[in-house]
Amino acid sequence: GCGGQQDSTDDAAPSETGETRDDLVIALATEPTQLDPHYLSDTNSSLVVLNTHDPLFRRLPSGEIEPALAEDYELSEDGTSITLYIRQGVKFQDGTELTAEDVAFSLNRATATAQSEAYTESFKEAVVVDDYTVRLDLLYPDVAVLPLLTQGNNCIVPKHVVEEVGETEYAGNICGTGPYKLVEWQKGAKLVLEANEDYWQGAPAIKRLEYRILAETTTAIVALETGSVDLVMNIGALDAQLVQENPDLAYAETTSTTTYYVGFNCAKAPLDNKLVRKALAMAVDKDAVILGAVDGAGVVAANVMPDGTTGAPAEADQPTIPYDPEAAVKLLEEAGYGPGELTVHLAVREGATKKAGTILQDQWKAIGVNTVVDTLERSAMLNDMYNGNLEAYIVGDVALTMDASMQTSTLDSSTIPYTNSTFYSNPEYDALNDEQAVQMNDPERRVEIITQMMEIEVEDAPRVHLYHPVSNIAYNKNLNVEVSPTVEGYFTYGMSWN
Amino acid sequence: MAKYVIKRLVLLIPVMLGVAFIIFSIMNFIPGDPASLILGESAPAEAREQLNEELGMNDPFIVRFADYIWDALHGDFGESWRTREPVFEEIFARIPTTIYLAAGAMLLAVLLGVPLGILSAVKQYSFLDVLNSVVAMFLSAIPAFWLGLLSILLFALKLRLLPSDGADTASAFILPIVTLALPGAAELLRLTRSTMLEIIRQDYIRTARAKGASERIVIWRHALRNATLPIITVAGMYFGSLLGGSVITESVFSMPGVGSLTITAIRSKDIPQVMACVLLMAALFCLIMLLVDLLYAFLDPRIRARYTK
Amino acid sequence: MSTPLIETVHLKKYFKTNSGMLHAVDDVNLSVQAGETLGIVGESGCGKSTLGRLILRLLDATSGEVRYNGENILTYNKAQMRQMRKELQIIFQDPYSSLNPRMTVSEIIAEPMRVNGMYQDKTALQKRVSELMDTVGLASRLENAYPHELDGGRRQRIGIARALSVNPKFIVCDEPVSALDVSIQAQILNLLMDLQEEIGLTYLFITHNLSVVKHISNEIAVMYLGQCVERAPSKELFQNPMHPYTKALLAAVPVPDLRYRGQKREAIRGEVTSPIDPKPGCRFADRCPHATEACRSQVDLVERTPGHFVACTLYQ
Amino acid sequence: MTKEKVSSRRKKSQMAEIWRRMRKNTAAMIGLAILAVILLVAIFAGVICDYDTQVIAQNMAQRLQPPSAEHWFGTDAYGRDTFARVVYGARISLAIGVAATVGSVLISGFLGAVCGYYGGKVDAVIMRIMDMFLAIPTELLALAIVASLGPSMANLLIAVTVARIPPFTRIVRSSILSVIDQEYIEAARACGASDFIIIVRHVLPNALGPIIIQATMGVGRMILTAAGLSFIGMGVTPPTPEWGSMLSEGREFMRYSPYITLFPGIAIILTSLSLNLLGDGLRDALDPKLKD
Amino acid sequence: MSEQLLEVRDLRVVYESDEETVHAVNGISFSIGKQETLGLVGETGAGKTTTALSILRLLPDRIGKITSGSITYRGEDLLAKTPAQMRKIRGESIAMIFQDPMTSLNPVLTVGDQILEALELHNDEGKSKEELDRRVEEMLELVSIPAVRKKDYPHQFSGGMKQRVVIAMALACNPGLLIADEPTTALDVTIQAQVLAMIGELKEKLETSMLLITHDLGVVAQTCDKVAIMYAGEIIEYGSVEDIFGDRPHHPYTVGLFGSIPDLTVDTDRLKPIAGLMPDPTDLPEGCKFHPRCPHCQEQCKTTRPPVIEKDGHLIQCHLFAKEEEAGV
Ligand SMILES: Nc1ncnc2c1ncn2[C@@H]1O[C@H](COP(=O)(O)OP(=O)(O)OP(=O)(O)O)[C@@H](O)[C@H]1O
Ligand SMILES: Nc1ncnc2c1ncn2[C@@H]1O[C@H](COP(=O)(O)OP(=O)(O)OP(=O)(O)O)[C@@H](O)[C@H]1O
Ligand SMILES: [Mg+2]
Ligand SMILES: [Mg+2]
Repeated sequence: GCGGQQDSTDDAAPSETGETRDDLVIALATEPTQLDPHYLSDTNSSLVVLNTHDPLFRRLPSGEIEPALAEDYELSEDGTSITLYIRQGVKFQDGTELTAEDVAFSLNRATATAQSEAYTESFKEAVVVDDYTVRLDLLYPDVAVLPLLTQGNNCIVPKHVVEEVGETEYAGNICGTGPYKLVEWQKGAKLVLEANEDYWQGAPAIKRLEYRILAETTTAIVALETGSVDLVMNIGALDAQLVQENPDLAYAETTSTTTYYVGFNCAKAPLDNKLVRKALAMAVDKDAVILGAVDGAGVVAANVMPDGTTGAPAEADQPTIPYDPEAAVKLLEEAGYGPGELTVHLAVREGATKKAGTILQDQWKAIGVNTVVDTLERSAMLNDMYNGNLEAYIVGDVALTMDASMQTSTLDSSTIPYTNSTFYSNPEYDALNDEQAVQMNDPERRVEIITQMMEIEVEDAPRVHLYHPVSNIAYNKNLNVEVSPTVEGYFTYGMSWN
Repeated sequence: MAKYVIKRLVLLIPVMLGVAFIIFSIMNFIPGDPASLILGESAPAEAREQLNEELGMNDPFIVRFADYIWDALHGDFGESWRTREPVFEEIFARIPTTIYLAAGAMLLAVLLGVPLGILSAVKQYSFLDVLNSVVAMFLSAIPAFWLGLLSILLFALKLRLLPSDGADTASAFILPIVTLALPGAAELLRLTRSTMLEIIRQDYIRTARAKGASERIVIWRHALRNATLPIITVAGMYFGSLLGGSVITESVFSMPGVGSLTITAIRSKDIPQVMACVLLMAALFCLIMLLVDLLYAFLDPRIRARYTK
Repeated sequence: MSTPLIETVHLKKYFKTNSGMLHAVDDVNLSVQAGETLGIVGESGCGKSTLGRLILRLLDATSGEVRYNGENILTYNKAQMRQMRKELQIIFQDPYSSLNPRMTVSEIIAEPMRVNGMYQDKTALQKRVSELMDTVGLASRLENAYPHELDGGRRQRIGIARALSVNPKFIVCDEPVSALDVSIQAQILNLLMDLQEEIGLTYLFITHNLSVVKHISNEIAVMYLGQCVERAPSKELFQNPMHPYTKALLAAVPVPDLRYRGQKREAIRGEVTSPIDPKPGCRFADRCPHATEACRSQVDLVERTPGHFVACTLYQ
Repeated sequence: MTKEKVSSRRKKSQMAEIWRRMRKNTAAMIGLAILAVILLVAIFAGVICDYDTQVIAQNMAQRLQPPSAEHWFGTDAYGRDTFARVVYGARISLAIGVAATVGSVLISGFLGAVCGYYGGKVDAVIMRIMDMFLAIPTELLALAIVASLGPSMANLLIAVTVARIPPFTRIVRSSILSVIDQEYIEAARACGASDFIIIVRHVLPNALGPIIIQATMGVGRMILTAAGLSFIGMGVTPPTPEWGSMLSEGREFMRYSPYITLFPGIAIILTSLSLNLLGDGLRDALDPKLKD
Repeated sequence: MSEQLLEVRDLRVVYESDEETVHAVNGISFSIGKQETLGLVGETGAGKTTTALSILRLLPDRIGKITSGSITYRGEDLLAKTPAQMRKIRGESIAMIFQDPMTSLNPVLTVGDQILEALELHNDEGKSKEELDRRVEEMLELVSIPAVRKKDYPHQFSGGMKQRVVIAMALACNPGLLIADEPTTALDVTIQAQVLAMIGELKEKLETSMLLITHDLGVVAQTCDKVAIMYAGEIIEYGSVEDIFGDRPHHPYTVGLFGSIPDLTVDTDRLKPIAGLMPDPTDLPEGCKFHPRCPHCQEQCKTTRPPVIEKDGHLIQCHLFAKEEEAGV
């Protein structure tokens, strides 16, 4: 029964008797869709999957990558294959042992699945070398292969179970090597996980883990305050302030790897005009945007590459478009637009991007540009974005792999329209992009090339980078937990009660 | 009577087909291909194409609709595109919550609205009547989420009397049920009041008084039975609409109901899920209305006579 | 005899109901000479109003003919019928529900003329309305009044003025005085009779009040459950009623005269039989004290004495 | 023939009569007074405050201020003056409420009239279609419409209008049915009036009572529906000040700056309340049975 | 005259609304003896129903008010009774049959239950359920309705049967006084005859007094012992049936009333209706209320209320006879 446990969570602090708690309730704003690793397509599902399954490598909250199911690896000379040495003695939750078969099967299954395509684009095939060795062949040298292997979509599943229950049924019969097993999923309400006592790193400290779905932020914070929830992720700045004032609660934050930017459709009038784009970019006061969109909980972004991205210069050194509304007016004049003559449609979605849009509307008004802010549903937004129907849009880009390649490809003309929805096409940029991708052995040269690409971007202004929001957590002060910029960082195995 | 029920049930078929058609076409008007929604922004083009093809999105609209209906007639309502689970699995998981909420809210609304409405009618123009009416209008004008959030802040946070969320304990249902019930109670109060006012002017009420019946007998035995008809219609409609899910309340109180599922499904263009949700709700709604009609017959012999003929 | 102004031939109207065919009017043959009044009497629900509506084509007949000056108007198309509407008018039973509550008195009276485009000139129309109000005895100051402000007697006069406005030849009076008080009833009856004298109107006068019908009609038809069971000149019918139903009807009328006090009157026993899918034969048989087996088969209306028709086995 | 002699009847037009009875109803008069103030505010919004400098102009330094002499109702998350926005919002919200009500009343008036007057197959078909729409939850229908047509004031209007048509049609139809049984309809037919004239001149004016009441109450309900749609992100486009969207914009600040939601909330309640009071009063004034 | 069962003295009733005051009953007096039937006759709106409702104190709340007068039943003042005492009297001592049988029965209760209710409400002897049930059947059979039909609902009955159920209900407790308010106006002549015959029989059997309200003089002639003719809230003529229907001098209104009825036995070309219409009850004329319509109207009639002239128990309220009297004396 969960009823009894419900009661025990009513106290925020450890019970008076001094016994430490061994259960944990984490609030999630949206419900995971399904828990088959290779079919993951949303963050919260990944969050849960990374606690029930193990990837080959784990990314720590600090951003470092440490070995998980792979004890070690070896990259081939030409960079087109990576040999993975699998940890021995690891058991799936059904008691069978993990073998190279399972790893190869999982990687190949991910490669074959549309949902995981983004994380397996460079994978060709995984081949079993021996019982505990797998070789992953790549289609081309990919600097980001290790970060990719930390992702939920590349977690390892037991081959025999998938084959037994059938491809599509695994979601309902998950059986990973992870520290937790799913015991109950009340759709729309909560997921309850139980400690895997046989976990290869040892039994976790938290024995019962509950993810509770709390869509409304206010409700989640109230739940935290009343002690029915122990950890809430990504709360608003005002709520953060409230939490910090509460002696029973703790708060931590870090900059996230997400970048919010305005994308201009470079193939559609009037934003096919470089001058107009630049003018709009120069009129943006990013600090005001941060204040309005996330109540100040964000860091000004120079580009889509936050600090820590491999292959990119430190963010402070990245070239950026200056805030200069007067110059912007001049540019507009140059482009032939007097005050009030230009109208731009800006597509946003409900939430932070809509707020940012509302502020941009005001800022662009200051340089004589009228803005129509269209709030679209996700489906409509994506559709119009890919079809090139939008003029400008605000989106958030997650630096999944924290590697520059993935980020630079968003302006490469070969990825139009899906990855590159700005329809920006510049052969010079494309050439540089190809060049940086193969600089595996010369990181300095790579940084140089990428800086060059950033300069081109500043010149052509296909997008205006706004900010990296803060990634934060609010939690019961007796909980040991570290804030992480990525979902992979919230590995509950590392959490415990004081 | 049985014949009537069967006839009504048979009539359900064209109505459900109509509902299916309306929703299917609206869902197809909504821009966006399901593949991008399922796969996420970063999925490559080929994957999208392939998935769209798999889902049959490249077929003409009519073909897809016909396929859907054909499968549905065979009991196959498909799998959710989002979760890849049979659509009814998730719906059935959420239905108990929705039913508790709807039944609780309707019960509370009736228990509050009807007696107060009667009191108002009996004491027309009294202070109590005016107070009732003003409070009722006030309640029916308060936006639902405002009421919800305020009650959470007051009862869950300030007073710590009730939980703010969850559908595990009975106490967790109190706030959402009250939030849902108040506007309904207000509407029922006003309806009961005006119906009762009309009925107590009828000749047969005077007949009862002339027999020497006390006010209590006049109101409860003679007037109320006759006033029940419009009241149960409205209560039935209200219950029906509650069964359809109350997106706002569900979201504010984090109640896993059918309403929020439907909204999520619409947002992610999860056509099979949306279809199943709406069809189920529509069917429930129609069944409730049938029940209301049968209740009519039970309460009013004139209507009973019409059915039994 | 000359061609009657109005004649019904085997006129039938059946209504479809949940429980079967309701024979509201079942094979009725009547005729009215120009300038005369035919009274129709019968119990409530025996089909009097339905008959009136059939003649005006306010309802579509199931079968049979309605002849106006010898022509079957049931075959007329819409345009022809619109012309006919000016000739045939109706005064309704209920002066409360037959006047549009949102129109003023003059608007109501002018409506038929407006609809038929009889006057292009506004002042001429207004003048005609005033004339009509004068004719029926409505003060001209009431022209802007609304019906709800008036009492039943005045309302009924409005109805009469409306019917007269298009100069009809024939008027169906569907219980025009039933809802009114005796003194007002007398006023209206006098008015109708005066008008008949002045402009030679022809009436079909429907009522269940026997004293009234006797007073106003030249000839009376007695209806029972959709059928005409007896027809005779007014005086003849009262002096020499033949059909048992007619007799019962006449006997039931309470007379304001002490001489009849204490007299045991023979009331009809039993309830009215259902008009839905009636059995063949005399429909009064179930309540008739003289019923025999012969009554169970078709009984026709036959002329017993000149001008006096009756449908009863006692007289066959 | 007896001529009229009595002359005690006062002559009154129907409107004057209704107004006279309304005036006696204190509640209705309070409602009317509140509504009048709201209407005046809506009409003179441009005089009370300037759109460009007060309603939409942002001032991040002044965000989330409590009410003060300078900002009577405080400021919102963009530092805009809430008072100015509530005042201008009256225009938008009332426009939505009124336009949607008028739209749905016109359409369902037509459908209901056709159904009620002709009956039979037409009636059956239209009413079954209405039943279908009735069986689809309002919010979903509106959401689906806004999602498919895109968000804009016009589409929001379409959504709330469409959602209201089925129940409205029912009401119109039933009030028409109660009228067409009346003998004056038959009288109109007897004098040769066409169906069109009968519907327009005789049926509709008499069926108007319940429709008027539904309409007055409808306005408030439409504003609430629009507010509900704002909650699920289907509101008007920024920076338009509409009460419902102000309310939902402010909901995450409810604990920190309750004024953002308080004032538009009160505005919605007052509007709805005043229309309800007025509608109730109108119903009583129109109902001859309630003459005592 | 025998001991009076009901005595009404100088009763005045008004209906007051915010807008106007209707003077419905303006100082009427009459009495009903044991087993007597009093006919109350008058045009629509004369105040007949109002008088009846006043006796049972069932005037509409707030609006209807008895402003003066007394109503004595078996020597007790009804106007001084508490509501609870009044409820005991209603149904048990004084019962009423309302104008419209179609709407007087509760559509959702069986007729048996509705009759039973009247019995239960006044079940002072504590009779058992079975006894009461038997009484219900008895009552139904008394009005010629098979007892098995007690489980039926009003809509399953015809108008005449419904009226009979109402009568059964009213008579169930053997009331001393039965008030029948136009019991047959809504019915057909044939049914009307049945119902009237039945009321007469039952009255005999149960020894009940009756106040019969109607505007049908025919009905009065056949059933009443005494007659009161009302006009605009006043009784303008009062006497035995013989007085009213006999060849005596009458109030001009009574004369007009008789003249308005087409006579089945005599042929007339024209009826002689009373000219004009009922006065507006919110604005009654000065003096004699009938003067604007009276063919014998004199100056005096327009200003002073006529005195009541009595002649062997036959009362007439008219200046015409006042003068005669003076002249005679
Ligand atoms: N539209 C209709 N549909 C079904 N039945 C009808 C309809 N109109 C009339 N009837 C039925 O037809 C029969 C005759 O009705 P009609 O109104 O002609 O009677 P009536 O003699 O005028 O009665 P009354 O004296 O009460 O006016 C009745 O049984 C009535 O119920
Ligand atoms: N509830 C009321 N409010 C105001 N006036 C009323 C009310 N009831 C009756 N009246 C008025 O009081 C007067 C007497 O009415 P009452 O019903 O007693 O007349 P009546 O003689 O019974 O008439 P009828 O023959 O139509 O039944 C009428 O003018 C009537 O309009
Ligand atoms: Mg009729
Ligand atoms: Mg009366």
